[in-house]
Amino acid sequence: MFFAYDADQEEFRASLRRFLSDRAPLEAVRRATATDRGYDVELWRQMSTQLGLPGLHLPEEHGGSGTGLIEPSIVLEETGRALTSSPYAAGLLASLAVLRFGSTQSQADLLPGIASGELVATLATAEVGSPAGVGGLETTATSRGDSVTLTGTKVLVEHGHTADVLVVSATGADAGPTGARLYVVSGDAPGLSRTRSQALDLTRPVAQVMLDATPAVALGEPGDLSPLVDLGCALLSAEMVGGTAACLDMAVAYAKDRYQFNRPIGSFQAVKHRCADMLVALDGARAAAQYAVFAADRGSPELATVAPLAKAEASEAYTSAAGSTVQVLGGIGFTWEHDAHLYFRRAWADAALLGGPAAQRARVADALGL
Amino acid sequence: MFFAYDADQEEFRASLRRFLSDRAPLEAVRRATATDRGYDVELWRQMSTQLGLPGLHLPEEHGGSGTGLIEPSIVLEETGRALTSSPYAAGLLASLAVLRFGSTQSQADLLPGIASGELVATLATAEVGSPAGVGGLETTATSRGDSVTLTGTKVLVEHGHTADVLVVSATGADAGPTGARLYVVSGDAPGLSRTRSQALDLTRPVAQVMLDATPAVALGEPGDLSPLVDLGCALLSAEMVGGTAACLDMAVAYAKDRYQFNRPIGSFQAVKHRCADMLVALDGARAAAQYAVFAADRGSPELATVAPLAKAEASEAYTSAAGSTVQVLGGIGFTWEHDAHLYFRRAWADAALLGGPAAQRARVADALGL
Amino acid sequence: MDVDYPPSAQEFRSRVKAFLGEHLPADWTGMGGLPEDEREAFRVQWRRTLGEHSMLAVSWPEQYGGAGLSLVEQVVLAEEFALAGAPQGSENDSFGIGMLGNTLIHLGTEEQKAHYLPKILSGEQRWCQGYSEPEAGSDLAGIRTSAVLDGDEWVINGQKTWTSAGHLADHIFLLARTDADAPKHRGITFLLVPMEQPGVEVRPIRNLAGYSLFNEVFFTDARTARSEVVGEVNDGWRVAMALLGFERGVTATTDAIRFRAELDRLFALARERGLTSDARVRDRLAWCHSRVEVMRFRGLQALTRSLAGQRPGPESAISKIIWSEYAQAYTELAMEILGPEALVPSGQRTGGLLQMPEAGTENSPLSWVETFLAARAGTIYAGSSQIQRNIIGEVLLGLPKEPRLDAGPFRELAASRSSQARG
Amino acid sequence: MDVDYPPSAQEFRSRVKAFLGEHLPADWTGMGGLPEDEREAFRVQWRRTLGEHSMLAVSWPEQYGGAGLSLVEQVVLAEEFALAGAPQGSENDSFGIGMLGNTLIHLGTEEQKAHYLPKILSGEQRWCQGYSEPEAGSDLAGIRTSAVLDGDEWVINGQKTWTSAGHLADHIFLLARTDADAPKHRGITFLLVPMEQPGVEVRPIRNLAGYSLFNEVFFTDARTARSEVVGEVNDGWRVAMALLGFERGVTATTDAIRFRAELDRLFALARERGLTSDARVRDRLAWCHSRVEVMRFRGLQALTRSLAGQRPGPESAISKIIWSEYAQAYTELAMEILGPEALVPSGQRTGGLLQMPEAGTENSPLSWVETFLAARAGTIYAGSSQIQRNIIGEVLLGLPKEPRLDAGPFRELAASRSSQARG
Repeated sequence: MFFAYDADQEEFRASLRRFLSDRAPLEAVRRATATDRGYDVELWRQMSTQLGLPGLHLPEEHGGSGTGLIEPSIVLEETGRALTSSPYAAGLLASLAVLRFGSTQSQADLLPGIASGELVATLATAEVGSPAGVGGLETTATSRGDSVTLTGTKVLVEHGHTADVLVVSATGADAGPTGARLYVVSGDAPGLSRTRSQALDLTRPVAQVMLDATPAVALGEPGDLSPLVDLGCALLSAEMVGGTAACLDMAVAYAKDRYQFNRPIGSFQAVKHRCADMLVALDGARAAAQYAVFAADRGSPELATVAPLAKAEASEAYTSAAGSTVQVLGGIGFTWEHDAHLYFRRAWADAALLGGPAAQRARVADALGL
Repeated sequence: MFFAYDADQEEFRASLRRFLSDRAPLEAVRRATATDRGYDVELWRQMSTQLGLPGLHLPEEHGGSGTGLIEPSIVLEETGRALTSSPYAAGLLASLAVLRFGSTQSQADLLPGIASGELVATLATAEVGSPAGVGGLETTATSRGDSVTLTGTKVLVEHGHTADVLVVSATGADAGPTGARLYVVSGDAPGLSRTRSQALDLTRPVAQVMLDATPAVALGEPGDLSPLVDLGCALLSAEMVGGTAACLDMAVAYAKDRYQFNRPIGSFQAVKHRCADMLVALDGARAAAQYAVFAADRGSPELATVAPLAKAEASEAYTSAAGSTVQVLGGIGFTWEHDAHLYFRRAWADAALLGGPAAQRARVADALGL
Repeated sequence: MDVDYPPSAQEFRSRVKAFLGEHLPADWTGMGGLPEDEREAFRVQWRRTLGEHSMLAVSWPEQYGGAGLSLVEQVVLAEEFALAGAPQGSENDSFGIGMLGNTLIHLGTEEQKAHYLPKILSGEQRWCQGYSEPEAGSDLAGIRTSAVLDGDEWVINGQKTWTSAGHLADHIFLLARTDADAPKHRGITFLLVPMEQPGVEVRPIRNLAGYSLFNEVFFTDARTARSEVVGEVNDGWRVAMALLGFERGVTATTDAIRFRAELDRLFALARERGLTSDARVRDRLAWCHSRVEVMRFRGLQALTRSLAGQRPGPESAISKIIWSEYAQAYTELAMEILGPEALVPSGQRTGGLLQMPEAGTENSPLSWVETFLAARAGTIYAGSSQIQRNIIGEVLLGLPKEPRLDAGPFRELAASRSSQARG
Repeated sequence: MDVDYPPSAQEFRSRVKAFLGEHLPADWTGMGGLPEDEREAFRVQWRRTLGEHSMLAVSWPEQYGGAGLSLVEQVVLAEEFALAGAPQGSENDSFGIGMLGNTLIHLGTEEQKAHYLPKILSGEQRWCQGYSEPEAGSDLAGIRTSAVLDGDEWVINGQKTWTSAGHLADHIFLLARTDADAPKHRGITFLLVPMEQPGVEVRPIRNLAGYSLFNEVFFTDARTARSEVVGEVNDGWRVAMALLGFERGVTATTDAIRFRAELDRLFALARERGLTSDARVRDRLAWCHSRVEVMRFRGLQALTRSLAGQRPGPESAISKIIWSEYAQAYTELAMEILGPEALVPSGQRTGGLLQMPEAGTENSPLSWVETFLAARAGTIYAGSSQIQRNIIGEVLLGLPKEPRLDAGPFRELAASRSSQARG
């Protein structure tokens, strides 16, 4: 293997893009996110059963396809491009936590359901004072005999108001040397209250989840949770690359079609070069995100520098492209009806998730020993 | 008075600009700076006797014209525009130090000669570890009875290799609470060795000045020297604004004249908008520099925030404009023969003098109590 | 340094301060400090107070019911109102009093002045502006809305867009094409049109933050009297350009005041989040301060020029670039300071921002997110940044124009565009 | 992650490493580590060594005396040479071997191949390139240097500029206008011209750092044989474009290697100055690291595409923008780190930089100042950033071109330009 997607992966990407553009165009996304649940259950059923997406990366023994992480990154790039609202990303990250930290028992309990799409899982780690949610936590686990309860508040939990199962980080006496450990909480557990949040990003439902002595089960042994953040950054970068590409497509199409002064506006260098800058940034971010995902897929130690780097590059490419797209579109890009602002909101939301570009570069500098 | 130059000042500016463009075009500047002395003595004589520049701001009792600081800032803007090599700025700053910190005796000793242009004075404050040269000094003054000697090394001393008199900052037992005090050293004092430096900026001669138990006279009482830095920043900003304007003029003239693809390159938005950005930055920097000079002229306490702010704005406008000018000019702008690089060098040199834009903004933040 | 305003202006300033102290509510912090459901009532009441104290049409001569203030007095008044966060009138007044009123005073007939000025001042008529069209944005002279004489009436067909306060207005001044055989700038007429007639329909446009502050206005055989032309028929482009100049200069110094208030809010936000010691944030905050100071200095320069009798000109393109790009930069910094807080932002909805929040608005994450979203419009409306850079390059620097493809009769341009679009 | 090169390539890499270890001097740090007066002698000796070990014309087939290396082997060799800071030949070899040699192999006649390739390889002929002219920079197809047939010879008149290594060359391949009545791209011919004749004069151009690395070349009735045309007469534009593609792909991964070495130097500088704990500097250093990593990742992607048989195309415009703008950014950061030290920079003069210092160069302030000055050229030469963005916009994104004013016969364009210039 060298540094490219193989033909099967490219074909998978193309068919997924067709599927999403047929089945979940942006007007459908708007309708789905406006429901209480925030996604289209029938679409999710098709993504699960027809396309087998949630189980792609899961071991075959648990009902998955055993692909590794590259195919999921393609799913994220395409759902990022289409702004698809579905619990795919939430389940992917939760299942990666289960794969990495879960006991054999919890893997057997959770993964088949996730793989089939029947069990909607999500990662509930972020807190107001801890964006990455793997250190400095206030949510606390208390053991009494064999039973564990959690108390605390989690924010920005993707699909947290509807998920069947939540993988929650918490501190406490049993959290081990890093001060954080993962627990599994059922969506119908007592003491669990969850509310969908009014979010900047309109197309990704997130919830606040409050746990009040809520029963939980330790996912496995304690361990350093920071690799989860790196995985999250790498995969989020892929999603952002998809969104950046969608912005550029939108701006370019408009610049070809829109005439002012009896010329298509894309023939003016002010517009043309702005689009060119979007492609330059996209191309770099895409290379970085792809490399980060490949590194994650191989479990390479490079991930610790490459994931934050990719997240910073993708964040700056996406926020800049989304802003440029609004600018190229002019007035129409400033309306609610046009889809540009959905990307603009997603770009800024994604950039802040798990820490913004400056925070990511600080992690890079740390990892380089600067 | 409101916030503008008056008609006399505008006329003064215009006549000075004519004088410099007739008498000291850039080919003459190149010739002058290539001499050992680094400036045209005859030009300096004319600037002194014919135009009376060095004494403009000095009190009439010392042979000056008592104009305040606005006229000197106009001189700097115009000499910055023309890259005139002369000891004007050096003498201006030295004389401001004498005016502010000097005893009646030292003022009477030094100012008439500076006003007439016969005494070339300069400020020798900067050291390798202390760019502003008013604190953290290594140059030390030692008193023995009535006599004082200085030992240390000063750098970036404008016209330091030829100046008749140097105003030197030093620390020592008599330096007072701020740890720095000004002394006057004669150009022919024993233990003084000075060498013109090979500098990035080709059109402003600077020297390294080494003092080895060199006799000196205290300029006056000890005091906080930092207002000198603010004055320097305000006046340097005016000079940089002049250079920025010269860059823009050069780029615009070329963009009108140079044809590619059967069109003047200035008709392409890529070039036109780059020139527009230069003007936007210039216009802001000019307003800031002008305000800083007006504040300095009035002795306003605003100077402490406005001077570093103006220095930062002017530095970024100038370095950016000089870079853009090289870019607009293309290959020709990258040659030794074209004057663009003289401005490019000056821009980066000025930006670093007394601390770069980030250092200036740090001073602004301090002054704002952030 | 305190830049010196003339003593008479400073004396006037004291009077304005006294007026505001007397008439604003005791706990006044700005419109943003009022509960949302009290704002409209306050506006109505406040406009009445202003009218009673000759502080409404401050730029109009007294003979037309204005305050007859000198330029510097207008500026001082605007500054003090901005500092106090007090509105200078209703949302329609900037169009009725500021734009149309001054245009009529300079270019209107005596009949037009006598008829319209009192109605504008009393609030009986509420005006809006009909310039932009879907196909005429940056290329404003490409408007297609037509006006054809039918006896003693103009018959108007077409569509205007981005009409702010259009839903609150009952009259519109607009540009219509009256000679399609002329080159594009030469066949346009400036018309006054009543909106309460069957041929005029107003539809709100919802902006990206979810608020309806702008409108589309559709004309279907709408009518206005033949005499409702300002300036000459087919000379409307010149009238529209002249209009742009009438209010400029007065607001030269208020931008900096309003951005200063915003920056104080941002400093407070950064302090609350403990980020002022972060060297990156600190550097960016000092940079923001520098930009606002540059606006202040440039404002003082512009005002000085205006007081010396110079008309404001194309250098306003520089101001537009500076403030609109700064507005994006400082709100992006706010987003960085908020970090994940911006994703689920707490606080009250602002009710919709044209540019920045009203004075007195709470310093909440949601107020910042809405300011951040609103800031995207500044580089688009009233001449996009691209257009401003063209003006700076061509008018201020004298750089050559691009090859033009839009000379010749407008009718042919419109036809060629249609065939290109098909092709 | 170690991206996997094919095992055969890794085996070849070991051989190259072994070769370099064996033949480079024991204390080798790069050309920059040699005393200046020893560099030329080393270059000559090293080129001979390369020739003896078939490591010179690595891209040529063996039948022409080349090494016949596969693409991946060429890449591995270039990478190892870059890592070691060892040159791959003389300054003229990039023109003779890389550009002209490959062009002849693909497009030359059998006679041309038989005549020129051995002489290029042996070093008997040293080539340079004659493309740009004073009036034809970004608009390369606007060249005015003419070639007119006189019996069996072309007679050449005109001026070329920015000819690098021209003072070291004895032959030049150039573009000349051979049909002024054709549109500008269609009347150009690619000619091979000996320089040691009375009609050719080479004058050095001194760059802004004071070094002469480029030349002007003047042609006054210079002559070359009728047969010295590569490709067809009047088809030289296509030949020139084809030439651009022959060496691309091989250097896809070496840019990142060289910028990495520079960045290591910058990290060391920042550490020496105690600035790595300054949050602003730290952020910028991490940003630089990200840019260099992006170059590495993109290089691996480009190489992967090349190995899959895809020809490098217009996406190289993206690479050009990235590295040339990065080169300015990281050297500006170096200036910030140096602060006042940059004003009177200590250290040895480099001898002149085309882009960045040779490996082994001392980490001195002067080396940084000279790198900083040199970095201004990257966004100008070989297609300015403006031209690259046009390519990206028009070719990669399919955006429409600007209205063209340069169609029609070249003769008329040249005449119209002259009358405009007078007007």
